[in-house]
Amino acid sequence: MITAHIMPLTILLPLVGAYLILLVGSKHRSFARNFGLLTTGITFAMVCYITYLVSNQGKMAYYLGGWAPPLGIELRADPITAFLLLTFAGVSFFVLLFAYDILPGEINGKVITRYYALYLVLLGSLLGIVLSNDFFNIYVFLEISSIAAAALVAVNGDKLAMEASIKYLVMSTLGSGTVLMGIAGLYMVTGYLSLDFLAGALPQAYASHPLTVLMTLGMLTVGIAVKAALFPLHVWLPDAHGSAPTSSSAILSGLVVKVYIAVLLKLLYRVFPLDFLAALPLQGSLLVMATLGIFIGSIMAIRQRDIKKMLAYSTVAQIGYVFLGIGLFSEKAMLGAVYHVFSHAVMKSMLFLSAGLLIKYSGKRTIADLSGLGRVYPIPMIAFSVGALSMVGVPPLAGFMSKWYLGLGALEANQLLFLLVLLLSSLLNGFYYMPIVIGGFFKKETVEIRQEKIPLGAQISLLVLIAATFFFGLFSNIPISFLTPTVQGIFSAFGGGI
Amino acid sequence: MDNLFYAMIFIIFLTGFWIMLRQSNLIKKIIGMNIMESAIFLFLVAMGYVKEGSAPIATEANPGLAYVNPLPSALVLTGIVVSVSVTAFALGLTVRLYKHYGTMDVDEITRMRSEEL
Amino acid sequence: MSDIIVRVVTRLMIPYLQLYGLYIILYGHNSPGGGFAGGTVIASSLILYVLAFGIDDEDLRLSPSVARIIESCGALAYVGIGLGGILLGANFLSNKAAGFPLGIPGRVFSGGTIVLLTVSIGLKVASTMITLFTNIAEKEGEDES
Amino acid sequence: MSEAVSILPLVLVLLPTLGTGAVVLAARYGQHLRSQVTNFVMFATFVAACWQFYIVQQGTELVYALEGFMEFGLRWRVDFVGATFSVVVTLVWFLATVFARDYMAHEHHQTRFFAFWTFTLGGTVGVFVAGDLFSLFLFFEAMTFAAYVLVIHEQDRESMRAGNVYLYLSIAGGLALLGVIFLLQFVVGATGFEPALHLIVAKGISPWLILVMLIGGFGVKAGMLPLHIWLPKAHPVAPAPASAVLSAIMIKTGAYGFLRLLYVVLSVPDGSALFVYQQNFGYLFIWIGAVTMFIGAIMGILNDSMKRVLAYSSISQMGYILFAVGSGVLLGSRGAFGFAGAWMHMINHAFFKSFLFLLAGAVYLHTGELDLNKLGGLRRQMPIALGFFLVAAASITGIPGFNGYVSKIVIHEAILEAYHLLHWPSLLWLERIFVITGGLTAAYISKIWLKTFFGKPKKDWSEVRDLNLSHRLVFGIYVAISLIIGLSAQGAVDRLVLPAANLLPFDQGDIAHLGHVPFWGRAELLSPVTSYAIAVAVLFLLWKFGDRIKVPRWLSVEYLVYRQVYNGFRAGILGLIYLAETWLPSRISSLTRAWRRVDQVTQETKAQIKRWKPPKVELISATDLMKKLEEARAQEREQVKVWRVGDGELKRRIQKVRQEWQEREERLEERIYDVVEGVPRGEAKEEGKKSLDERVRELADWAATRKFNPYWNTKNLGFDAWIVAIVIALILFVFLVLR
Repeated sequence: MITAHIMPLTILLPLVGAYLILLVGSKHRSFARNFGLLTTGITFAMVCYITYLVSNQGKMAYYLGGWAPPLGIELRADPITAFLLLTFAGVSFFVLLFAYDILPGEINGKVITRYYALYLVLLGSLLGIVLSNDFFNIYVFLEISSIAAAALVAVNGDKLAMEASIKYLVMSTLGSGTVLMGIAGLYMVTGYLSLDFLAGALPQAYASHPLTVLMTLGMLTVGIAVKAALFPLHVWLPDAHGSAPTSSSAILSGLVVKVYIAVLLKLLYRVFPLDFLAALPLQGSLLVMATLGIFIGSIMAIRQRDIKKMLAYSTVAQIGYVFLGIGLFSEKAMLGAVYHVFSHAVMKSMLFLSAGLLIKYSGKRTIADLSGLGRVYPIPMIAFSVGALSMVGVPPLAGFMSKWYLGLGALEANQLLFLLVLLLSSLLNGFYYMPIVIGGFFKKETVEIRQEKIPLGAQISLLVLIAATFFFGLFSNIPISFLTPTVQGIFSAFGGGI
Repeated sequence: MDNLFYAMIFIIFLTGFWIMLRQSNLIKKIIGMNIMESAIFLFLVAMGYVKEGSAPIATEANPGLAYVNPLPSALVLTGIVVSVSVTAFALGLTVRLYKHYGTMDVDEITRMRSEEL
Repeated sequence: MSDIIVRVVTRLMIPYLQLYGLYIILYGHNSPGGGFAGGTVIASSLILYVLAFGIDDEDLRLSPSVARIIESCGALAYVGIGLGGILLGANFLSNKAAGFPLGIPGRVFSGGTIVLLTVSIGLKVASTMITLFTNIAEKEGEDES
Repeated sequence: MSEAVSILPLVLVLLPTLGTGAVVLAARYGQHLRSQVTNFVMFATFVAACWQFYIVQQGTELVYALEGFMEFGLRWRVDFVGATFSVVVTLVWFLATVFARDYMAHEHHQTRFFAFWTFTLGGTVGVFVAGDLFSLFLFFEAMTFAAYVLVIHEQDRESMRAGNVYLYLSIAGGLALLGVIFLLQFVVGATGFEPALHLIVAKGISPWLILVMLIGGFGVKAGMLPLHIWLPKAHPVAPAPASAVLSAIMIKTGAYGFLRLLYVVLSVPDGSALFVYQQNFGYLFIWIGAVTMFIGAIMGILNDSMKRVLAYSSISQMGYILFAVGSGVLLGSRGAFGFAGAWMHMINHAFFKSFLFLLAGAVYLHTGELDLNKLGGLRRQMPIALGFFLVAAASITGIPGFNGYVSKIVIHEAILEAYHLLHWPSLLWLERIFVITGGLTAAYISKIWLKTFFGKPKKDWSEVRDLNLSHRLVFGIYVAISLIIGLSAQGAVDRLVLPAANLLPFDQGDIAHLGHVPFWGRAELLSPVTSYAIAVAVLFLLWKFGDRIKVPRWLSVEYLVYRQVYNGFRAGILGLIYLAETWLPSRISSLTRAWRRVDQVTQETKAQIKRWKPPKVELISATDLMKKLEEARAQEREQVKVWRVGDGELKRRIQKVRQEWQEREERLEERIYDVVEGVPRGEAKEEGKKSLDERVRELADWAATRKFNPYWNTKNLGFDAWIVAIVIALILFVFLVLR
């Protein structure tokens, strides 16, 4: 029974968990922590099971209520989906494990229950977006995720976070309004919302209403770009990610931004045919924006003094990489983009978590004040260093592999320039990450450091993330061979997967 | 005539968009947000409308008549729920911000913040 | 807010508003309406009450904690009905396929699980609206969303 | 040449890598055990390398592959070149370890040092036994990052800065190398050492792109001009054993990379249409080598710190190697001499440079001084050290009978051979640069031992003792190696060079000719005389006019090139940021309008600061400041009045806001008092204002007397850029006119 219904159950579990926490947890605070962790853990296990099933049978489809598309809502899992699911569920589980003992010290005790509920709602909506094969369903989950994410920023109720949160909310509503308009346009010209049917009906619709289809594509892309913080539309990101509590920053920067990229992947590679896209100026503009985003994000990160702001700007740059991979329209670049979604999720959440710990123990947020912490707190500093080196693209870490595929993709697409962009930006990454690593291990302390014991959950989750960074760098052939057939399918014939 | 309708919707959409971007008062921003979303809902409803169609309710009396496409209405309903919750959340945040800063003007808030830092 | 006319009219309106909301919820599958619309109407009746009598009136006010519990229960009931489909051997949220009786079109108890779903949605929406309203209206909001 | 699968290369890499763990573990049980374990690991690695050399020398290539490591697999392939250099690496490392035991005894962080020391060996030896470019890159990066810890061992300001320059240049170099790997992987589908030039051209990628990336990648490590700037900073600050292996071994990885890539990957058969590429590459490399060796030597002469001179000497000697590499590549299959010269000099330089650095370390260990101007007259206290120093100096200057002589003669033969085959006049000029550089080498080396051991003692050296037994043993081994290679010059060439040259498709006549290099010919034997004649002249000039040579910092490469590039890049990006963060959002969103205002204020303030001239300074007085504050307050009150329309609730809020304003005002005042330190905060306002006024005036006076020139305060590096400019002009001249 579980096997057949695993997909809806996976989405439902966190949502149900959230409401149970709200129901019970307002009285018993530790219930929220334990139950939240348990729910995410089970979700992670279920996602693992989905991945196992997908690796056995290729694709899975599920019709809600037994209604087949185009009328009903369809859930769909294929290797890329499963990989993204695994990323999202896994990282959010370890972030929550990290937060188990850290969070109560960081936010107001009253809102812990609410925090966990929001977190689970966010997780459920992320999984929902990835699994949905229907545009309207995607839209609903998108909205849920953006409200939950904005609430996760503001949950603590301090001024800066609330201001960042409302900025985030306004921008992301702007984005989702545009997306909804685009979806409505698609529905108008084709009469379908299901991705497969849309893909089938689009060529004809383009023949009859070319302008509408173009506008629709533009609106969808721009709307998603706002939410995913593509370069000129990224203005909300540094504030929102920089002022949220540690675990919120980790999941926002690591996962939430990525889920919109998953939507864009679905849109570009499943709905619109490749030759259709190739005829548009979309590729050029995506690439230019991605490149600018990479450079400007990096330079802005170099200019930051606040470590969390720096990490947030680094996310802008890394999103640029993913858009680069998407915009190159080549097999290897696509692999690289998907792999970077994963590796960046792991690395960035690790960086945010370890930075959060370091901030907690030094009491300061500026980079200069983190000096010498590596000697007192080796595990967070090592985690930070591993994440930083992986960001720079040092083999054999996971970040290297995604850059490797992006670079090969650039060559495959005959765009030598972007290989150079990739290399140069890695150097810039080095410029803002290495000083922290160096300072952390080899410089003298500038502030008085509290000697405290790092909670076990935090240690475990950091160690697991470190191990994952190494594992998916050293044995990248496992996920890559899992993903390759699907990606090849996309590029050899239209209608492959995602 | 149909196109005129869509043009109007687009104008409303842009109006909302413009208000949302240009106004520095948070409440006005939220109003703009709602205007923009209303435009989208209008668009969806207009799309599903069938001339002289009846309500899409299955009774024995009207088995085969032309009826209005129910799917866009369902979408609108969902969209309204979403927009209500976004609005409520934004209003809640605005109230909180007002409590902290004594103003609802974003520029003003930013100025105060930069002064404090 | 101490206008006697408002108070009297409100007092008169509220039962009808609530009845109307209930009607919209229960006939959601037979006529225009449904859980969301009905829930909003019910919530608006309570909001009207608060507007007329002030937020500090303790008599009729739905306390936030109760509202929150109803909210959670509504959502959970929805999911529970959906899971019922799975338990009966069909897909999530399935209706006829899972063997729910469809009944005669036009009656209240027709359309299988749809009635139950609209009711749970109505509960959820009404309580959520009230929670949101009290959150915004209260002097010291405890928490948002 | 047969192949054999063997885990020996893997063992060679794993021994030091895992040995790191053993060292760290052993350190828990005391220093003694740790040094024993370190010595043992080093010795074991050396033995393994010797064993490997023994097998390979019989004509077998050892291969090993770890498939499934990062998708590509990690590949080892050891031919004669790799095996020989592994022995050199492990031997030098072992000797330096033995030396380090006494040297490091009084240092801090010893365990960290020895752990990374051991780990660096793993990476370095890995470079020489790697089977393809990707594996080489992995080991290369491991070595780079591990060596960083050795560079910054002192952890003082200078070494941290040197470490930063080293690290960032290395990362940049690593990325350039990664670019080569990308292109090779794309073109060939693998990164093995196979000829690929024709494939690259067929794919439509310019080979020059690969060459530029290659120069970026290996050139940084090889200390090639103008990528050398990390080297004279990093090598002097590291502890002596570390600088010995950095200078002797690590920079060889760059040369080794060029050897593999230029002679194999970017090579074509003779007569191919693409040979012109190879020829141009070779010609470019000869020039790079010539410039590097010449400027390195000049800078060596002009510097006064012993280790810094030796670091510049390393640059200069790497110039020799690149010079030889270039002259070999230029001639294609006739380039056996160039290859032989580069290869022989790599080995020789590894020995004598580590010898020199360890000697410098020994001097430092006993005297605590490295500045040549403060040393002097040590010949009575350290006669044995002087003896060793003279041997090392003889080696590096190419006195017959010592090892440097062998390779210098071969390199000289190589450039002459190039001239005889091609008859380009520029090659003769290059030969002259080579000879002159030999003279400069003699000059700076003589300067070191003259200034250290002779002349008047500048300090009381009576406490100084001579080398202890273990150091004498280490240096004795160096002397033996130097003499063995130097005295049996032809034998060394036959044993070490010919098997290596046979790996490549060189002309058999040339190889036969290599078996009869005229080492003991008259002209060759007299070459040191020329060198020392130049040296004497240079030293005389230096003694006479040395004080007057003062070079401003802005002539250095760092200032002229790197900083300008960085500034330009930063300015461009800042412009983009302005567009992205300020201009664009302000156009699309009023949320950001206020940011623009903040930025404007910042810009204006910056402009004001820029316009601000020290003599005409006018600071606002504190009373005026207070007045302005009052005005601002009045304005704010007006704003507060606007809200005074609602009922009690609103009133309450206004109260609250007012309270906040008051608090903010207080904070602002506090800040004003903080600006001028020393003003008592809690005292009466009037008095505070008065003293504030005085303080402000004082500050203004102080500011008026102060000169601001940001560039004058920084330390000067040297005038190498000046020479670079001249040499570039020369090159242009030669290219345009002579060729």
